[in-house]
Order: sequence, then structure tokens, then C-alpha cells
Amino acid sequence: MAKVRGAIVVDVEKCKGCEVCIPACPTDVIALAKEVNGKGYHYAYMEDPEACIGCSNCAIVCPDGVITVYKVKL
Amino acid sequence: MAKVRGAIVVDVEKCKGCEVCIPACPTDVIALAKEVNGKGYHYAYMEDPEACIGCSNCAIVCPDGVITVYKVKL
Amino acid sequence: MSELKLMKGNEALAEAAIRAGADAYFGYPITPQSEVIEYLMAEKPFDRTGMVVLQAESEIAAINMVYGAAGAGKKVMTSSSSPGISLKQEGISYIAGAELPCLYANVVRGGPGLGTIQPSQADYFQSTKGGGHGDYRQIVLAPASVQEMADFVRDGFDLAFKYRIPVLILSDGVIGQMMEKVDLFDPIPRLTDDEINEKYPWATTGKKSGTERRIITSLDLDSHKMEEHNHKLQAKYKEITEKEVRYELIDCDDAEYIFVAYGSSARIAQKAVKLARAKGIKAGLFRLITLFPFPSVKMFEMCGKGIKGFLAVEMSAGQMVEDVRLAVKGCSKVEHYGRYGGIVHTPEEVLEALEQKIIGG
Amino acid sequence: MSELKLMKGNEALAEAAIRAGADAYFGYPITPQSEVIEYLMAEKPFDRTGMVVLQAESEIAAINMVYGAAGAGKKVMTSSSSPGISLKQEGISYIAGAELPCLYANVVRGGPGLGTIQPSQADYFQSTKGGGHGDYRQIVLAPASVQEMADFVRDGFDLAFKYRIPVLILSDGVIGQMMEKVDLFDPIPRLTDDEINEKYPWATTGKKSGTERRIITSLDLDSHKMEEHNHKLQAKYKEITEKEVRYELIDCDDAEYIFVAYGSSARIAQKAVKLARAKGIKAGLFRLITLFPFPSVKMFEMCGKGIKGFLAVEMSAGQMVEDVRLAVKGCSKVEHYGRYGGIVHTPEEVLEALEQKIIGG
Amino acid sequence: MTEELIIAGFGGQGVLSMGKILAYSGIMQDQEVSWMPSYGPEMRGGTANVTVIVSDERISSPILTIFDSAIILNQQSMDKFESGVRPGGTLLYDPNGITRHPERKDINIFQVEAARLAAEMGNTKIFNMVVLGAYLKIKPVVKMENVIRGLKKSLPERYHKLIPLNEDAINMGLKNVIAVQELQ
Amino acid sequence: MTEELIIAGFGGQGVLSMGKILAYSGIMQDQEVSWMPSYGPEMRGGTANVTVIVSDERISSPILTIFDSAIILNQQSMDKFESGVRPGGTLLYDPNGITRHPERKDINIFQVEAARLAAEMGNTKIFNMVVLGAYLKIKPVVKMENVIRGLKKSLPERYHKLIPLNEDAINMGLKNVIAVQELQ
Amino acid sequence: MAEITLEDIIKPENLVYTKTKLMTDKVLSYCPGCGHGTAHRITMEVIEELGLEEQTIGVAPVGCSVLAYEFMNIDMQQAAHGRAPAVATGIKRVWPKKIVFTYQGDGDLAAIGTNETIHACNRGENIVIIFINNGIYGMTGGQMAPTTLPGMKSSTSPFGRDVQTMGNPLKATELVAQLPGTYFVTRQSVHTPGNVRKTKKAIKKAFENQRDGKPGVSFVEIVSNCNSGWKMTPRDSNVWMEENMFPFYPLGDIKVDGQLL
Amino acid sequence: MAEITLEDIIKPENLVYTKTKLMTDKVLSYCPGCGHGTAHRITMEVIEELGLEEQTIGVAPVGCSVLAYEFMNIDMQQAAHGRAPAVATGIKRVWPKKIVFTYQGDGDLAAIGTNETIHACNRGENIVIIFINNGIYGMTGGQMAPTTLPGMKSSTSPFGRDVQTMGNPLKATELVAQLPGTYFVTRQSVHTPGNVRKTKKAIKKAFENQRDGKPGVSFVEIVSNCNSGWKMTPRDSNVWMEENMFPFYPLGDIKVDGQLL
Ligand SMILES: Cc1ncc(C[n+]2csc(CCOP(=O)(O)OP(=O)(O)O)c2C)c(N)n1
Ligand SMILES: Cc1ncc(C[n+]2csc(CCOP(=O)(O)OP(=O)(O)O)c2C)c(N)n1
Ligand code: SF4
Ligand code: SF4
Ligand code: SF4
Ligand code: SF4
Ligand code: SF4
Ligand code: SF4
Ligand SMILES: [Mg+2]
Ligand SMILES: [Mg+2]
Repeated sequence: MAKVRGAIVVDVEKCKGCEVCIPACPTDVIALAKEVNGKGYHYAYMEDPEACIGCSNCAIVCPDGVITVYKVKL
Repeated sequence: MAKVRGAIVVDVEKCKGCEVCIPACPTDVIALAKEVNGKGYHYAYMEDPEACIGCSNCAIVCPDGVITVYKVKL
Repeated sequence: MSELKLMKGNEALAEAAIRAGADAYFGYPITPQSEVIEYLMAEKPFDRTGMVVLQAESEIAAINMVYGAAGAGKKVMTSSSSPGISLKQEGISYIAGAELPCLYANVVRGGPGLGTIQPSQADYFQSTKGGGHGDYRQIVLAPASVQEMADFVRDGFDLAFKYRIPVLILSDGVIGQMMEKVDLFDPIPRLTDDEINEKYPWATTGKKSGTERRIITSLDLDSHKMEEHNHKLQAKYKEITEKEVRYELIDCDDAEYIFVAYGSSARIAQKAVKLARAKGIKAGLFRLITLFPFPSVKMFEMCGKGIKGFLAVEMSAGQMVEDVRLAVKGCSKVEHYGRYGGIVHTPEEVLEALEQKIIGG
Repeated sequence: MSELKLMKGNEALAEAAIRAGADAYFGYPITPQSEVIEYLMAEKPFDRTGMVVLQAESEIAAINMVYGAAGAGKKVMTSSSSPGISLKQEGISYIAGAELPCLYANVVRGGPGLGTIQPSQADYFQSTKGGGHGDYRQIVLAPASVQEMADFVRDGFDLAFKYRIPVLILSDGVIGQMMEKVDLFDPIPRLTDDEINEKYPWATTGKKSGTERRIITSLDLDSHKMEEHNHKLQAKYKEITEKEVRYELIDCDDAEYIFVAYGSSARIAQKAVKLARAKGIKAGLFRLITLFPFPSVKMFEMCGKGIKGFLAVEMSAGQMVEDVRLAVKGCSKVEHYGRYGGIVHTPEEVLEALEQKIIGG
Repeated sequence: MTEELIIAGFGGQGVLSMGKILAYSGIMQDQEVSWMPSYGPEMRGGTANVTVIVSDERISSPILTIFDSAIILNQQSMDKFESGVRPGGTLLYDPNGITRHPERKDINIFQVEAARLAAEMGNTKIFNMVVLGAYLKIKPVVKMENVIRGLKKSLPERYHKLIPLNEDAINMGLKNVIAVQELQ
Repeated sequence: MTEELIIAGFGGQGVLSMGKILAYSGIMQDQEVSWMPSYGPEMRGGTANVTVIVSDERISSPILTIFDSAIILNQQSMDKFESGVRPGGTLLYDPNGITRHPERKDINIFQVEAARLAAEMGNTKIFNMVVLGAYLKIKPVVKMENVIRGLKKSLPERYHKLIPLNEDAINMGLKNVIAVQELQ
Repeated sequence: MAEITLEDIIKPENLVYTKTKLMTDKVLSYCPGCGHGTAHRITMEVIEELGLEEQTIGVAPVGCSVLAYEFMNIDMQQAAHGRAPAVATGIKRVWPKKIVFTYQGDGDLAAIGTNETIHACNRGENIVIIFINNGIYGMTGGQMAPTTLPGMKSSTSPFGRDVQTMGNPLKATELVAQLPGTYFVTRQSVHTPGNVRKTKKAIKKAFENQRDGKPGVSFVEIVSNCNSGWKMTPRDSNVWMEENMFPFYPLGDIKVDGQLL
Repeated sequence: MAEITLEDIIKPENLVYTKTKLMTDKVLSYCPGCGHGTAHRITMEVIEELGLEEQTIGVAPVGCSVLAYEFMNIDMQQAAHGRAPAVATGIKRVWPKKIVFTYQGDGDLAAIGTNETIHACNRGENIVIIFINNGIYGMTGGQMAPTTLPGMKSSTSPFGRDVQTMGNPLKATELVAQLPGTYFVTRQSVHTPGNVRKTKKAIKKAFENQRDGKPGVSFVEIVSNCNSGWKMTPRDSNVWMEENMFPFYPLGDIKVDGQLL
């Protein structure tokens, strides 16, 4: 059975920690970091990177367009 | 059979000779005078006074409100 | 009973409207004066005094609501900031033409166009010469403190009704946004319907049968009547010019140099006077309170008495300075200083300008 | 090929727009200038040159259509009369702030408010000091003949694009409604799309991939940048003041008394000069062509040379007279004469005013 | 030569176009002209008047309150403009519909029964051309050939076939003007 | 006495209301006060600052570019306002989140760990009161009793029950201010 | 039957119709045959019949009816072009117990004044709007209005309204009927006695609604001729109106008691 | 199965989604979680995908999106408050082959700009209007908008919108759908991936309509959060939006290919 793996790259300095991406992820990949970025925002990161399927949902809803998505077919 | 007779009084100087009253009269009472009033308008008058039934139609449609209507039951 | 409060200029204006017995406020939000309508809505003046507050669909609607309510004898006002005030110009010209009393405030921001939301005084010409069309004037009051933002609402309404004229409170982002203590005047009750009918026989409140109807209009297709009407307006403006000039002279008695300023620039210039005096320069401040009528007579009178020069200090590229020049009629040096486009000059800059443009110039 | 015609001022303006290669006219009817759009619609300029003519839903829509089309590099204009021009003030301030070239005409009628539809010159302040908000100026051309109603369209567009500034043709009911012979200038072809892209790199015509996008805006939230922008505007106005002043001196060489006038008042004053000369009074006429820039330098220069007084003749309660006063700086007597509210003064009245206010006064 | 004229009557009489043709005629002979209508809502069915100046010199004010000549075509205009004729000047009127005739003693007064004449010619629309003819008889400020050229200029091409009719009307006016009072 | 102060941080830290309480306290002891916020879109989640003047005399300009004291609550404000403190003046800051500490040698510098202290008190909302306490320790421009009266005035009635908590926070600030650099 | 003379009939006791006292004696400034006059008169008749003379404040627009205040013998205000609904809102809000109405042309109400119209109607101001739709700007000399029919000539559409370049006509009345703030919306005419009677009933209903505090605007459109602007005789213009305007602007109630029909 | 590292995945050849080049690199000035950003981005994606970059001129309003020109990497004009449809009309009329769109908030489009909106839509200007309805004036600090729901709090309706005194909310989109000059009218949202995809499709259809010369305005409303103005966290605001805004402003197409659904 074809399996896919995905990964996202968050532009940490531009992320505003709005959390909109979090409920958009079907596989609960994303969480906010404990740390803040230069603007003082807790930024998004892949808490569970294994689970990412590269569906782009998170990137599509991110108001600030700070998520880039990659995907490979295994 | 009750019969009615009507009569209209046109405020000649204020009549603008627009003829709107003419088609409104069910009994073809009204015509425009050959003469003009002070403003140069051929004014309305009862050409066939006998025919007037005092229905007020003419007065009701006269844009300038220059017709007064009287009626008697015979 | 009067009340001491710490308030923003915009809030003081709003609170004063309620206390002045205003019947209605119609407005549309715009920075830096949205606190006016926000304060009013939060204060529920409809419960406090019965005053109506309505957020209109636009500035144009608001000024025309003011026209209607003013024409019906009520105490009404609106407020906005520069672009919104430009939109009201037709309405203001109508109000002036129809001789209706009303009050409005312009909390000026930097222009032209959308500009910035920072303070400016670049709407002086629009306010004093008539941004709308036709020969009309309005009384322009320039508050320089939160206290005056409150007091001038009461005074403005009084003048508006005394002369049946629009009165403009020309404020700016500094005065509108700053907080100061303000001693709020005692509430004045709103007029009852009967009082309105008695005091303002010209107001359209529904004509009593058998009496003459009242008409509020600025139209006359007969040019001769229109000219007469214009003469009447001009006579009124002349009377206002003779009777209603207001200003404040600060440290002017022995002054050789005079700053002429209004609103927030006057506060800054006042500090510049201090700095100047500390340096041994005999500076004074001619603070304008009414911009129309302009205190030309007093200014001309002063310029005979040892004044070596006037520096018009305003946050604009030079507008009020023209009225200063017209007032002194060439008998004294007059220069302009001011930063603009949303920048507020400092007392130090003002003093330096005096030294360079007047003393050294 | 130029063409001799008998035309109304308003028609000449419209015809000149087509000939000047205008790309679009957006307007809303109002007396006494509705002939402009009527003429254009009847002439089908869309067939003649491809020019667009659109009757907008309001004056505000019209001026903002002008903004859009001008921002896209096109030659566009609008026209209206006093109340309609007041409504355009926000838009004009935006156009000035965004530095867009455009032409608009005000065929002034008597105010304030709805006023009369008869001629007036009471929108001088609004035109020259800025009826909108913020520190901006526009070039103001005052035609005194049907010929100039045509020529100033061409010249006005040239100036508008040279300085990226709104240009106002300040006319009045007399000039707009009268017919005179007019020698129509040869048609100037409309620019092609490529020419526009080449000549006006600032225009938003769709950005070529890989190039910088173009932005038309009057906003800057950073006050420092806004101040810089304002300095740039002021520098432009200064340049215009130095380079673009236009006026006409009639019988001024040996004159002791000068009428200062523009537009239809200038024609009347010219007749008053004749009447005066016939009486042995050495009168002359300083006819203003540009109201902004105002020919202050020339006027000041003249007042040293044996001039005993200036009479500002305008159909208003006294607006232009302030600029005359500012120009002569107290070195000569300056008085105002004018009827207003829709009444046009006669040459005889003008002469009488000279005798009473200047010679006898 | 400068002729300062008012033509006054009511809307529909062709007052404005008569003035326009006269002005065009002036242009045809290289004169300066101005044409200034009264405008406004009173035009709507009400009075209409226009002042025309034809001159050898540049025209200063197009607005007149005193006239060399007045052409008056209804009573209201008579009431309004009789007094504005310069002493020694000329007043031409159509007596049809006039209840109070001119009373001035210091001006020349002429009549033309233009309404009647036009009706007799079978076309009330040429009324104004009859009046024009009468006026030109008294005040030949423009040559007839230039009037025809002026007519051509001011009429759209499709109406040029009407020019002979207009010419006839002008001639009718020329022939039928009556002096009521001539000074000296 | 005149104290010209800036309080600068970001929106949500209570910068504006701290200034307001201070100003109210000044009023309570019959002083002149002014409070002038920066306003505009940059307020939206971004920086917020307010200048407060407390004085025995009438206040002329409410706009300051040089300050007797500066209370600085984030890095951006440090970058912007450190240089504006008058030589000999005072800078108070919360080191939490500060990456570049003040470098001036000609001013007095104090710290208060208000964020930490407020968190320890279990209520991050009283952060600004801790800062206020620290400031009043260094610059007792208003008496504590008047601060409490000022608080009462500036808080709506329904929040008056929180006044003791605020008082505790102020005291916490008073006690925990640390001098980093004191002139002389 | 005895001969009866006119003198016998024309006696005060036999009077059946005369102009209402709430019209002044001034000669109407309208062109001969213009519907404005009739619309004025029946509005005033309604106010008289409802006994509202002392409570009513009217608002005149800019348009041919700009001088309505010269003819309507009640307290009146003249509003800037298009702003009558805002002016009326201002009056009604400060005098909620008074009766306030606007009287507006189609240029006034549906071109420059669209915003004020829509928002007064959407807010549900308790006012009456009388809307004279003659498909043209009468006052200024017959320019195209938002309501000018496709193909219809005017001085700014001299070859007929070209919908492609000049846009579609606007059915302002259908539009405001969609808004929750209108309570009664109808379209009528005043060119025949029957229509006048119907229109008067509609106007009466409108004022009754306001008097009774029914929520929202009562909006009465009257399709009317502008014979001058249309360049027709009054009689022809009324025929043309029936044949051309009514199909596009059908007469009848559109919304009654707050319910769309 | 061999372990795969992130480095293996994050390679240019595996890229499936990145921000379009037609967005600039500037940090968006919007509050965290505000839908404006998403709406900007998908609009620009559509323009990129349709290859319209060089033909398109955008018009930014006055509102939070006043700075749209800072973020959209195409030629842009900033319009006066409410006048974007007039500005767009001006551009489109003189450059009929270009693609012109406005991007406007609810205060801009449905309060002060109602007249320009209605008339551009009624004339049938061949433009796209993107309408961000967040039920509030975001930019100026959360005042009541024409679209604010009954009972909803804002800084000028601090006790909730009282329909009685403040008027009804305006459904601008339903209104313009009634006009003959609109060709495509739809209401969408951008708060979930599914909605973003749908909205992007709608925006694409809108621009295709214009490109293909389909007659009239294509109008896309996006119901969006203003978490700052509503005083909620972004996530809460999206939930609140679903529960409160959508029932009043139901999502879906309203008019397609010139036909009301
Ligand atoms: C601001 C402004 N714009 C334009 C005008 C000119 N104007 C006067 S009336 C009118 C249109 C009138 O048409 P309508 O409302 O249909 O009324 P009608 O005359 O047809 O009854 C216009 C455009 C004006 N007076 N003020
Ligand atoms: C003529 C004018 N009036 C008012 C304003 C102030 N103003 C700026 S944005 C705005 C409302 C913005 O609300 P909306 O259009 O809903 O956009 P949002 O910020 O919610 O996206 C207002 C009233 C202005 N700039 N110009
Ligand atoms: S949606 Fe975007 S901005 Fe918001 S938290 Fe996620 S990555 Fe950050
Ligand atoms: S790409 Fe899909 S699976 Fe991966 S983080 Fe984003 S939403 Fe989750
Ligand atoms: S309708 Fe009236 S004005 Fe017209 S002709 Fe008849 S009476 Fe005269
Ligand atoms: S009252 Fe009736 S019958 Fe008599 S004239 Fe009038 S319309 Fe005819
Ligand atoms: S122009 Fe038209 S609307 Fe105006 S009065 Fe004449 S007919 Fe009536
Ligand atoms: S204020 Fe509202 S609309 Fe504006 S950016 Fe913030 S969340 Fe978005
Ligand atoms: Mg009409
Ligand atoms: Mg919004």
C-alpha cells in the first residue's frame, strides 16, 4: 500500500502563533512551541513529525502563509 | 331615477392647458378654450356643461389643482 | 455639580455633549476621534438625558442628519477627522446657507488624502475660509486642552444658537487622544419640546394650523433674493467678528517676539516661550482661541508696540500664517514654522525656528 | 486643422477634451455645466477617438473614477458646479496626495448651499486654498472666454501631467453658458497603450513580471515618511509658483488704479477700464489667469511704480482680495468690490466702486 | 461698430437660435460676437432671453443691462426690458399678444407681425426668421450673404434644405417691418 | 516638581492603564497631569506607549521626546526610548525578554522582575501594578494613599474589590526594585 | 324637469371637490401636465384627512420638486441632492412622535442618494418616502436617470440608453422591498383618476403606518411623466408611460405589512 | 521499511505547497489568525495560476486591508473609503482588457460605499469584487458595521446591537445578487482547509468570468473573523463565526452565470 510522508517548514520569525493551523491538521502534527520568536509569539512546529502526510491543509489555512509543505511517496 | 348634474370651475389663470383633464372626463365635458390666459395657455372649460355629472375625475387628475367641482342631485 | 475627571479629549467632548443638553449626535467612526461615539454609546445618554446617538452609514449621512435635526430646532452635533470632514463640505455649506445652528468637531490628522492618523493642523484653510462652496463662514474654536474640549462644546452650542451658524471645534490628534484632568461643567437640561417651540420659532416642528409654515432651505432661484440673503450672512459674520473674538496672551506684556499658535501647537509654543525666556529671549504667545473670527485687530494693535516679529507656529505647511500676515498688514515681520504630515514639532524646534527665522533672519 | 466655431463655454470645454486626446470623462449633471456631458454624449467621442464618457451615479463616484483612471496613466477629467465640487473634496485631496494628473472644471454658481444656478465666483477659497483636508495645492486656471475654455483643457492636461497634480479650470455660469467664437486647436491623438507605459512608469497598468509593482496611494502610516512626502509636495508647489504663473496686463503701463480680476469679472472690469479711461481715470486691469500660482511677485513689483490702489473685483464677498493683500504686503491700498449670490456686477458698478473705494476713499 | 442686443420672449419662439444665427453671421464677416442666454428653471416653458453682441473689437463684458436694441416677443419681456434700451436706441416687437405697447419717447420703435406672417407662410417655426429679417432691415449689422452662411454653419447638415425657406422668411420680415416711432 | 515619564511596552501589558492610574493619583494630590498615548495601527498587538507628565504647574506640551524617566517593558521599546532619557534621568525596566540591556552611562538604571513576580502572585494581570510600585519606589511623585484613591477613580465600581490585590502588587514592586546603576 | 342653470349648481353647499388648504395658492412651478403637482396634492390631502398637519414635517429633494416647500403648506425642509432620507432620519430621531416624509425624484433617490435610501430603509426608520420615478432628471434638463429605460433617449443618452456602456436601469423599489427595514412598499401612478385614487390610498396607508408606529419605512413609488424631458405633449407622455414604463415598472403593492407579496 | 528523515522530505523536488510569488515577503500587518491574510494569498494564487499577473490591477480599500498593496505583488491602487468600485470602474473603463478587482471590508463596501457598490454592480462593470465580511470595523478598533449581527457587541454597540435603534444588519451580497449587472455572486469562508479550497475555486471562477468577458460583476463575499474586534482568540473566533455568522450569512453560491439560484 502506497504510503506518503510529509513535512512542513514554518517560517518561525513570521509565524504569529495564531493556532489556526492546529485544528486544520488531520493528523495532529502541529503544536505551538514553548519558546517565542523575535516578535514574542509562540510559533508553530511539528510536534509529531512522523504523522505528517503532506496534505497542505495547515499551509492553506495559515493566514500568514508561513508554512511550506513537502511530500514524498514511500 | 335619481339624476345628477355637476359643474366645474376652472381657475383660468392657473390652468396650464395640459389637457390631462380631458381624457379623464367620462362624459367629454371639457375642451381647451380658443383663447389664452395671461400666461399664454389655452385653458380648460366646460364645452358641454350639460353632460357634467360632477364625478371629480377631472379635478383629481389636474396636476395644478385648478378645478373645483360641484354636484347636485336632481 | 461639576466633577473632576481624567479624560481623553475625545471623551471630554462626548461627555460635554451630554452635559450641554445635546439632543443628538450623529457620526461615523474614524481615527483619531472614534472615542467620541464609543464613549457616547457606552454612556447610554438615551438613558441619562434622552439624547439620541446614531452611528450613520457615512459622514455625508451624518452631516445631513445633523441638518435635519438642527432644522427641527434641536441641539445636534457630529464629529470626524480630516477625510471625513472633507466629505461633509457640501452639507456644511447647506447648513451655513440655511442658517442652522450646529456643532461639529474635526480631530485633525495628517493629510492630504488618506495620509496618516497622526496629529496635524493642516485643515486650517478648510476650516476658516470655507472648504465648501459659496461665501459662508463658520465659527471655529480651537481647544488647547481637554478642559477646553469639554467647555467649548457648551460654548459652541451657545454660539451656534445665538447666531444660527455652524460651529467647528478644530482639534487635533494630540488634544483628542491625550488625557488631562477636566472639571466637567454641571449638566444643562435638554430643552423641552415646548421650550424649543418658543425659543426657535424658525424650527420645523410641525406648523400650528393657521400659522405660517416654517421652511428650512438654502435655495433661492431669484438672484436678487439670494444676494440679499448673502448680505444678511455677511452682516452676521461681521457682527461675529466684532463680538466673538477670543484669544489668550501669554507672557506678551514685555515680549519682543510673539509666537502665534492654536491648539496643540499653542501648548508646544508655550513651552518654547519658557525655553526662550530661560535664554533671555523675550518671547510671548498669542494663543488663538477663535480662528474665525480671527483676532486681527488685537494683533495689528500689538505690532505697533515694540514687537519685532511674529512666528506662526502650526502643524502645517503654512496656512494660519496668512491670516497673521493679513492682520499685521506688513507692519511687522511674520514667518511660519511647523512640521506636518503627522509629525509634531518640539518646543526646542520651535525656539530654534524663532532664533533663525525671526531673530537671526 | 484648427476650426472656427460658435460655441458655449461648456461645449468648447467638452470639444477640447476630445481634441486634447482625453481618454475619459466621468461626470454627473448639474446646472450650469450639464452641457459638458451632453455635448460629449452627442458627439460620440468613443467613435471619434475612443474616448470613454460615463455618467456616474454621483459626483463622488465620478471623482473616484477619475482617480482610478488617472492612476492607470490615462488623461481623464470631470466637471461639476459648486455643490458637486464640494462633494469631490475628499477625492481631490486623495488625487493630490497620490500625485495623480487630472483635470476638472468647476462652473461656479451662487451659494452657499443649494444657492442659485446663476454665476458666481465664491468658490475661490475652496479652489486656491484647498477645500479638502491636508496641505495640498492644485493649479487653478481661470478662463475668461470660450476660447480659453477650450485652450485651457489642453494646457491644463499638459500641466497636470508635467507636475502630476490636479488642475482645476475655475469657470463660472457666464463663461460656461455664453457663446463666442472659438478657434479650436488641432486634435491631439490619444496616447497608445505603449506610449502610456513608456511615459508614465508610475502608472498601474499591470506590472511586468520581474519588475517592481506600481502603487498609487496617499497613505503612509509612518509619519516621518508622510512628512517627507509632504515636503516633496511643497517643493513641487514651490516650483509651480516659480514657473507657471500666468496673467494678462491690460492698459497697465500708465495706470494709477488697477482692477484685479479673473474670469467673467475680468471681462466686466475690462469694460470698466474703458469707461474709466473715457472719464480720464487711468485705470488698468490685472487679469489673473492662474489663481494658483498667484502672481504675487508681479503684483508686488507693480505696486512700487505709481499705483495708487488695487480694486479686487470678484463675484464674491471678498476672497481673492486676500491674496492681493498678501501680494502687495501693505504697500498699496487694496479694496474689494463685487456682487454675489448669483448677481453679476456691471462695468458701471465696478467703475463706481473704484471711484468710491479707491480714488475717493 | 458695436451692436448690443437683447432678444426676449418665451421658450419655443426660437429666441436662442435667432441669436445664434446672428452671432454666426457676425463671425462670417470676421466680427467679434458673444451670445449669453439667461438660463435656469424659468426657461422651462417660461421666459427666454439672450443678449448678443456683434462688434469690430474684442468684446469685454457679455452681460448687458443696457441695450442698443431690444427685440421683444411677449408682454413679460416688454415689461422687463423696455426700460433697458439706451436712449436713442431701438425696440422691435411683435404686437401679437402685447397688451401694453412700449411707451418710451426717447427710442426708435418698430413692429413686425411675425407670428401672423409666419402663420401665413404656413410654418410657425420660421417665426424667428421673420423677426430676424425685420431686425436686419432696421439694423443691418450683418450682410445678408453672411446671414445665409451663418445659417449654414449653425444648422446641422440635414436641415440645409430648409435654408431657402428661412431666407424667404427673412425677406418677409425685411419687407414688413413698420416704424412706429422714429427719432428725428 | 515636574516629572516627565514614558511607559513603553506592548499591547496587553497594561501600559496605558498604568499611566492612567499614575495620572489619576496626581490629580488626587492636586497636581497637573497629562497622559498622551501613541495611537494607531501599530497598537494592534504591537508596541504601545504613553507619556505621562505630573507637575505642580500648568503643563504646556504633552508631547515629549526627552524624558525624566522611562519605564521600558520590551526590547523594541528599549531600542526606541533608551536614548530619550534625559542625562541624569532614570530608566526602569523588566529584564524579562530583554536581549540588549541599557548601555547609557549618564542615567540611573533600575530593574524589576515584574513579569516573574506577577506570575508568582498568581495573576499576570497585575504585572503593571508591580512595575508601578517599583517606579514609585524610585520616584515617589505621588503618595501611596493617592495612588489608591487614583485606582478607585480609574477603576469601574465593579472592580473595586480588586484594589487590595493591586495594592499588594504595588508593594511587591516597591520591595523588589533593584538598582543597576546609580549616578553619584 | 325644470332647467337647472350652472349658477344653481355652483354653490358652496354643492361643492364636492376643491384643492386642499394644505396646498398654498402659489402657481406650481411644474411644466403643464407634470405628475408632480398631482402627487403633491394627494399627499397633502392625506395629511389633511388624517389630521396630521400640525405633526408633519416634509423633506423636499433637489430635483423639479425642490420647491415642494413653496406648495405644501406645512413645515418643510429642503435637503441636499440625494440626502433627504438622512435629513428625515435626523428629524424623526429627535422628534419621534412627529410624522416625517421625504418626497424625492429618481435621480435624487436612486442615483446620488442610493446610500441614504438603502440605509434609511435598512435601518427601518419610521418615515414615509414618496418616490417620483419619471425615468429622467427633469430639473436639470432631461439627462439620463438610473431609472431611464433601455433604449430611451435623454440629453445624456441622445441615441438611447445603451445598457452595455451606460448600465442597467435600477429598480430601486424592488430593491428596498428586499430590506428588513421596509414595512410597506408599493408602486403607483397618478395619470388617471383611478390611479390617483389608488395612489392616494397607498399614501394614506403609508402615513397611517407611521402614525401607528408600524416598524419601518413606508415607501410609495409613483411612476410619473416628465413630458418636458421626454419631449412629448402631456397626453402623449401618459400614453407612452403606460406602454413603456409600466411594463418595466409594473404597478401594484410589493410589500405589505412587512411581508413581500 | 527504511527510516526516512525530515531532510529526505524537505527537498525542492518534494515541494507541494509554498506561498505564491505574487505575495511579497513583507510580514502581514494583520492580527494573528485574521482571515485577511488567507484571502489575500488565495487571490494572488488565482492570479498566478491564471497567468494574469501582468494584466491585473487591484484596488485596496480603507480598512485593515488598506495595506493590501504592501502584500499583493502586483500593480495596485489604494481607494478612498468605500469608493473602490468607482476607482475600479475608472480603471476598467480606460483599460478594458486589463483585469481589475477590488478587495473591500464590510464597512467599506456596505456602509460608506453602498452607493458605489450598488451602482457598479447595477451597471454591470466587468470587475471582480472580493468582499471580506467580518461583521465589524476592524481597522478603527472594532466599531459596529452594517453587517454586525443583532445583539453582537462592538465598541459602538457595547451592549450588543440593538436593531430597534441601530438598525438591521445589511445583507449586501443578497442585495447585489438582485441586480441585473452581477454575473456571479457567492458567499464563502477561509477558516478551514475545505473552505479555503472552495473559496479559491470561487475566486478563480470570478477572475475567469472577467477574463472571458462574461457580462457583469463577479462578487465573492468571504465571511471572516475579526478576532481582535470580537475580542476572542483566533480559534474561538472561528468557532463563534460558524455558530453565529454562518446562520445569518449562509455560505454558498447565490447567483451563477447570471442566474439567481
Ligand atoms: C450635489 C448636486 N449634484 C447635482 C445637482 C444637480 N441636479 C439638480 S436636480 C438633479 C436631478 C433631478 O432629477 P430627479 O431627482 O429625477 O428629479 P426630477 O427633476 O426628475 O423630478 C440634479 C442632477 C445638484 N443640485 N446637486
Ligand atoms: C472617509 C473616511 N471615513 C472613515 C474612515 C475611518 N475608517 C477607516 S477603516 C474604517 C472601517 C473599516 O472597516 P471594514 O471596511 O469592515 O474593514 P476591516 O477593517 O473590518 O477589514 C473606517 C470607518 C476613513 N479612513 N475615511
Ligand atoms: S496558522 Fe500560520 S501563523 Fe498561525 S500558528 Fe500556524 S503557522 Fe503560525
Ligand atoms: S501538511 Fe497536512 S499533515 Fe502535515 S502538518 Fe500540515 S496539515 Fe498536518
Ligand atoms: S388638467 Fe388642469 S391644468 Fe391641465 S388643462 Fe385641465 S384644468 Fe388645465
Ligand atoms: S366632474 Fe366629471 S363629468 Fe364633470 S367635467 Fe369633471 S370629469 Fe367631467
Ligand atoms: S421637467 Fe419634467 S419633471 Fe420637471 S416639471 Fe417639467 S415635466 Fe415635470
Ligand atoms: S482588527 Fe480584525 S480584521 Fe483587522 S487585522 Fe485584526 S483581526 Fe483582522
Ligand atoms: Mg426624475
Ligand atoms: Mg470589517
